[in-house]
Amino acid sequence: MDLNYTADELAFRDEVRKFTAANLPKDIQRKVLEHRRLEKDDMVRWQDILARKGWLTGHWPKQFGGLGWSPVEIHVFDEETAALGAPRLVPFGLNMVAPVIMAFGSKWQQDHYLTRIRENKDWWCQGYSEPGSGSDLASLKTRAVRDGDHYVVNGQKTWTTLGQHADMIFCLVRTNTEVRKQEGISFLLMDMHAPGITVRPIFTLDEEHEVNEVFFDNVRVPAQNLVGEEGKGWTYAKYLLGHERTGIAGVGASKRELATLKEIAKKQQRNGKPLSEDPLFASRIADVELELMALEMTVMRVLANRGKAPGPEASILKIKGTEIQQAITELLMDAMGDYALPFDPEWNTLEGADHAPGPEYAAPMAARYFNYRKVTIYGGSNEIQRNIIAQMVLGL
Amino acid sequence: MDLNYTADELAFRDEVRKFTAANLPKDIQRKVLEHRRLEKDDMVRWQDILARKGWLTGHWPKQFGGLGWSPVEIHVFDEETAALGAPRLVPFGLNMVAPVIMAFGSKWQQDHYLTRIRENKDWWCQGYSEPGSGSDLASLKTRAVRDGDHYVVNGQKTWTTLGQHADMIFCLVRTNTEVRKQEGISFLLMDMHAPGITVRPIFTLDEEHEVNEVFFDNVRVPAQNLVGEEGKGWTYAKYLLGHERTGIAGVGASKRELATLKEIAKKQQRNGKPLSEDPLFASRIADVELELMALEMTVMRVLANRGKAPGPEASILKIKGTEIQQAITELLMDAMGDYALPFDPEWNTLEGADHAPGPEYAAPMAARYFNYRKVTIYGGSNEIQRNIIAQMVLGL
Amino acid sequence: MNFSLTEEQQLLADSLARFFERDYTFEKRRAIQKSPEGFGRDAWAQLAEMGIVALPLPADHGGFGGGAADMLPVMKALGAGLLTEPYLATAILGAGLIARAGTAEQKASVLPGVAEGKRVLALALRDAEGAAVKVAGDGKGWTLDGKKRVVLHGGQADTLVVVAAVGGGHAAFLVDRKTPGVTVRDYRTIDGLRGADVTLAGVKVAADSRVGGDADVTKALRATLDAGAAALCAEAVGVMEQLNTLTLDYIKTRQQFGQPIGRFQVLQHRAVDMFISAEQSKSMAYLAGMRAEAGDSAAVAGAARYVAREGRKVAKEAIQLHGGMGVTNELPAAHYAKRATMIGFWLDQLA
Amino acid sequence: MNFSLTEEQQLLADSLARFFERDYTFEKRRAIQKSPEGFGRDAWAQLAEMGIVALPLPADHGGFGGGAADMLPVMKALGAGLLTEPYLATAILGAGLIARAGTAEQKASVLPGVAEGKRVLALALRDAEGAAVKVAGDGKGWTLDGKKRVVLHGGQADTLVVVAAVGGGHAAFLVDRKTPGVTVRDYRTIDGLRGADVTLAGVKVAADSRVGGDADVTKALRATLDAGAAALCAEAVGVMEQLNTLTLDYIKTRQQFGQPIGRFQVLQHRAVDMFISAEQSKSMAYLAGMRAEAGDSAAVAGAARYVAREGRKVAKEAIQLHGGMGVTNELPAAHYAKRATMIGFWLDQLA
Repeated sequence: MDLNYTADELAFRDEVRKFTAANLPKDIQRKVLEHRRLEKDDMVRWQDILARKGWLTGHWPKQFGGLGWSPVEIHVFDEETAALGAPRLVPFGLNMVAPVIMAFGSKWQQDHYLTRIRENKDWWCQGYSEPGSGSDLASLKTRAVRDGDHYVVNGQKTWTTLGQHADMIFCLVRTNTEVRKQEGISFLLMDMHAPGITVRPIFTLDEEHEVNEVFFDNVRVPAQNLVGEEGKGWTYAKYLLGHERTGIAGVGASKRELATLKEIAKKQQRNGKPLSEDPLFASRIADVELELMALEMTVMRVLANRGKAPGPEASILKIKGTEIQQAITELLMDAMGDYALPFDPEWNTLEGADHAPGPEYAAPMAARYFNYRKVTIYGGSNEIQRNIIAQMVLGL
Repeated sequence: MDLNYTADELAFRDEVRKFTAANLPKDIQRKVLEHRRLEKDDMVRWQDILARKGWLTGHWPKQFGGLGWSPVEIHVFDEETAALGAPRLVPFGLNMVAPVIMAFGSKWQQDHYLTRIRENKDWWCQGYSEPGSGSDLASLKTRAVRDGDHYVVNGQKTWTTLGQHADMIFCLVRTNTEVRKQEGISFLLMDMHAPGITVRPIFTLDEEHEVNEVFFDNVRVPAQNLVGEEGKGWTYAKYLLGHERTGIAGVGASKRELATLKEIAKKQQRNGKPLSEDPLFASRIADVELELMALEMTVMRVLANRGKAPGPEASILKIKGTEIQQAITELLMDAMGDYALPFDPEWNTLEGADHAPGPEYAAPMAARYFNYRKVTIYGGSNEIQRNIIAQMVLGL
Repeated sequence: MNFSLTEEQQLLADSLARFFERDYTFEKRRAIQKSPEGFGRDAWAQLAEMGIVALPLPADHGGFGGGAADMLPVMKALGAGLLTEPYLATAILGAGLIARAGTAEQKASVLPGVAEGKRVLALALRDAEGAAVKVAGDGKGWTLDGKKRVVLHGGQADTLVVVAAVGGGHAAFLVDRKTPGVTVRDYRTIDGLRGADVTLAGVKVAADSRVGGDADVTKALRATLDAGAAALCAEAVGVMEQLNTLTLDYIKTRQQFGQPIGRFQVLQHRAVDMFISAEQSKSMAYLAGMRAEAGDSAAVAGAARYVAREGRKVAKEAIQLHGGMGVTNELPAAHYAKRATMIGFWLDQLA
Repeated sequence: MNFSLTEEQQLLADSLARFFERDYTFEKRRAIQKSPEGFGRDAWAQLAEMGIVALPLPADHGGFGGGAADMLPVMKALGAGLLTEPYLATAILGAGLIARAGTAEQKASVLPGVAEGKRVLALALRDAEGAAVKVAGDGKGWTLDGKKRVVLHGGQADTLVVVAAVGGGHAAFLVDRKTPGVTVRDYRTIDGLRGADVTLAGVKVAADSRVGGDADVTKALRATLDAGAAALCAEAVGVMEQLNTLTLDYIKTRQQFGQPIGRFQVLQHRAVDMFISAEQSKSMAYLAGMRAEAGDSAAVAGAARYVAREGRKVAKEAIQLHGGMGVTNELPAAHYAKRATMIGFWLDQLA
């Protein structure tokens, strides 16, 4: 048992820090640190920078053009870039569809799509949830019918994050209605620019456009875009779930937000004293900080076990990570006092920020609190995560 | 809508206060206020005093020798006596079997048993739970078989509170195994001194003897002790449930304990200052106090609706009341610091108290904390109460 | 004690319920919010017509002299209807201070217009950091300088009641919003209301615009704020109850795994805790009303803290139990949730 | 980073598991607790025999020089076995301070006997209210007066290590428990251990009994307490994990309404939260071990607070999920629950 980083791991951490500090565009960094809206271009620019360095896919195996980072290196990269204010990488291509294509895709799919993802050419989104199929994903209804060397797709997906920017979507579709519901599902890669696809925005509590409904009206998808075998989509989706979880704890971003919170608490006044000196508020901060310290170590323990398949224990990372994220947004909102109230989506840019009343950091906080209600719902709600632990770990 | 007590109610409150202050024996009061063990004699003495005044059964209808107090008067009596440190009245005769006998008992049962309860002659206990039947009470197995003008009872009850002192027990027994489980249950009054009854103590976490197992080995019970009709026991038990709840919130006792807590917090030192000045501890006290203020008003609202049958909303009183009771025991324990640790059941008397280390109030606190874990379990666990609200109030 | 509504109270509650059902639908409200002024003038006229605006005002100045027991069901209804109009600002806070501390002339000149729905008030209470309002008087009038932050409905008010710390106590001034030197920075608040930062730069008002003449208004202000906090507690209860109703409807309807999700015990118990929160908050609202009238500000502050916390808790759970739908702005539930979450910040201003 | 046990660590953990299964059963433990001394001398000898007592002691004085990584699995096992013997008091606290601050002679004279299980120590740390230990020295020896409260295993120790505030720093003295003037008020603690109030009335000890001679022991004391707190965190994790195992066994077995109660989703989610508490606490115990060695007392204190809180939470839920059985003293679960609840009070003394 050795509870410290190795020298190599420490050196890698320093390299990531240095590179990020030198290459992360300041305007993007400011948007992240100040909680302003990130545009498509912001995310693409940062990912291009990483792609040129090879780090966009540092976590990919070498055979697919990655750098074959170890689990600890992946963790260090995620957390250190986040801590410095880098945007979260859009995961749908890099971390979600890519592992599935690597494991189950055809040679053509691997050559074509993995290369484009590595070079940051395609923006991917995810087509899983449907209006009637949320937690009960296997009940999905979007239908794909084989017609020669194409599938014809009809139906609707929802909660499609950043789908408005997307070039590609990976979808779970029903190819067979005669078998058990899990066995009739296939995994299809679709061009978002194909005729018959309509994207409609869903506005969230903070009046932002982050998620979408995607409608399929007789969309023709080449059969070569079927991943693996027909009817095996559910298996691939579950495989993907296991690969999705490394960064889900969001320790680096939470550390960054906690530091922001502490800074702000020093500036904000409450009863004639800095808020940071209010014992009750300080104690709320300390509680979150302790949770985060524990979670970081839990992440390391999960990573250290990564020889084995990532177990359902990883659901802890989702539950605790998102609870901490929410707790911090709540503290940030509360730190604003009544200046948490004024609201206008126009203030959510670097320019608009100047027009908001109150201190410059105040305007996004309540909106962010409401936006972050999603994190305990998406990616398998925390209730579903608890069901998973109950069944898979505790044997209940 | 009038949110204040009437003049009559205020006068009654003063009368209860005055009488209690003048007549509650000081040694008993001290035991209650200092959290020492109450002996059988303590409880009997206080109930005798109330019986002589007629107040032991003030809440009974006049036709059964009571004073026909209004719901508000009953509440005032319960809360004011508790606030002054009177022992809680042993409810099994007064508030549990009595309403059942009044509603469903024979003339003989009413004349005989109600009189004896009113005069504090019999100590009753309750025979509901069995080792295999806790939350799922209807699955009980204790068997009563008719044999001429007797029932012969075999089986076992458990968690029989203060059964070691009891003269009588009211039992749910199975008289028919052929019908739906709820329909085979009857309500039987049994003499605890009858041959074939054995009482065995169960020691609780605090090493006290408060609950018991009761074994029945061919106990012969006169058929005249069957309440109402055979097979209707479940109905009577449910009727009783509705009558059990008035005092369950325990507002008066919690107010008293909260006052004790505040006094102690002034005396205890933490980091060189009185604990009462520790902002985090003070805030924990304030939170409980607010819950209690709200609960007291909720009780009044339930009482004001008492024209109608007491609804399942009353489950709130059980849930919140017991959560508050536990929160206060926890604060009292925490206020002790490391003097919460020393433990000896011998110290749980007025004499033994002098032998305990630490401040005179310290010794019972941790034991009391553990003892009070029971309150969210007994009388229908708080989980069962939530099920009741979900089904009966929210229609889930 | 008696918690039943009187016949008058019941009639008023019923007519408010009808108002929200017929005339102040969710769509109507959204349209009002999107309008530049953010203020439904016709809805306001209707409320005045119904006597709701006049209810808490003194009987000898066009009001009905309603007390805490009268305001409770009304505020609960306004919460359940998610009213965005400046009721609290006008009828409870602004008019409340004038009624308690104003001179006979001030009451006579301001309150009847308020009661009829013709004059909207706002109480400019909290000083902006480092910009406390300074008062200078020369016998003929007063000059005000400073800045007020997050004034509830400051941008919709005809008359601002500007509070200032003066000689160890407090003074308040009636200031027409259009007075030279008054700058009102009007904005939406995230819970669907309007707030404003109000800057006063050498604002000159007449000698008789000081509320109550030279008397210290501290006590009247405290009583007004307590009444406001109690009213807001009741409003919060209306919001919570509606949120619970919507959530129950949703979980009874939404099907997953072949059954309504409300059949899952975990969601049941969480719905129960939401219900308990609302019930306990309702008790606290009663308590706040009683204690506000008895002058027990500490109890009102406690009640406010409690209701604010429970409101936020209920909002969180309502969103979570709505799943994905809970984070969209489309459902009424989302708007109730935002209101329930933020109401604590308004209560903080008062209690 | 590497969280796997070394071969030696694994062997020790296995032999401890065997010890608790064969030689230190629940019945054995209850018998020890009911004995007048409250101390299983043969169990202690076995632990010494296995090298457990010697593990944290320095290698040049009969120990194995074990660090935080070695102590973690051991303390977890002692927690899981609910050991009542004075391991923390002797091997981690008493010996720890001597090893860190003692003179060569003191180490040589005390530690080998400790390692062999022949000498039991206790650290008399906290002064009783208003009775801080006073130290007077005349060159030939020291006189101690005062009172220590709730000394862990003070009544079982052969030698008390008495801490006193001296000239802005701290001194510690080796005091034989049988020295005239030492009165030890030995008692049970509710979590199954023993504590004592120790009164020192004109207690005379030799000049060379001051730990480390005239040097200030403050830093060594802090390091010792941090190591103790980290060890106790690990012990708490062992208690919690065992409590979770027992609770899971119970809810998988206990039948109500025709099925094991563990089928009810509400109990499932609560069991999950208990599991998460234990996992997060385990992480905190690792962290506490690392940070204690790095001298970061603030982090150790934070970890201790966290583990104490989670331990109590797990204990509450374990009792509640056991229903009526949870409040009886018969089940092992009850004893684990009491230990998990109270461990925070001991941690408070250290962290």
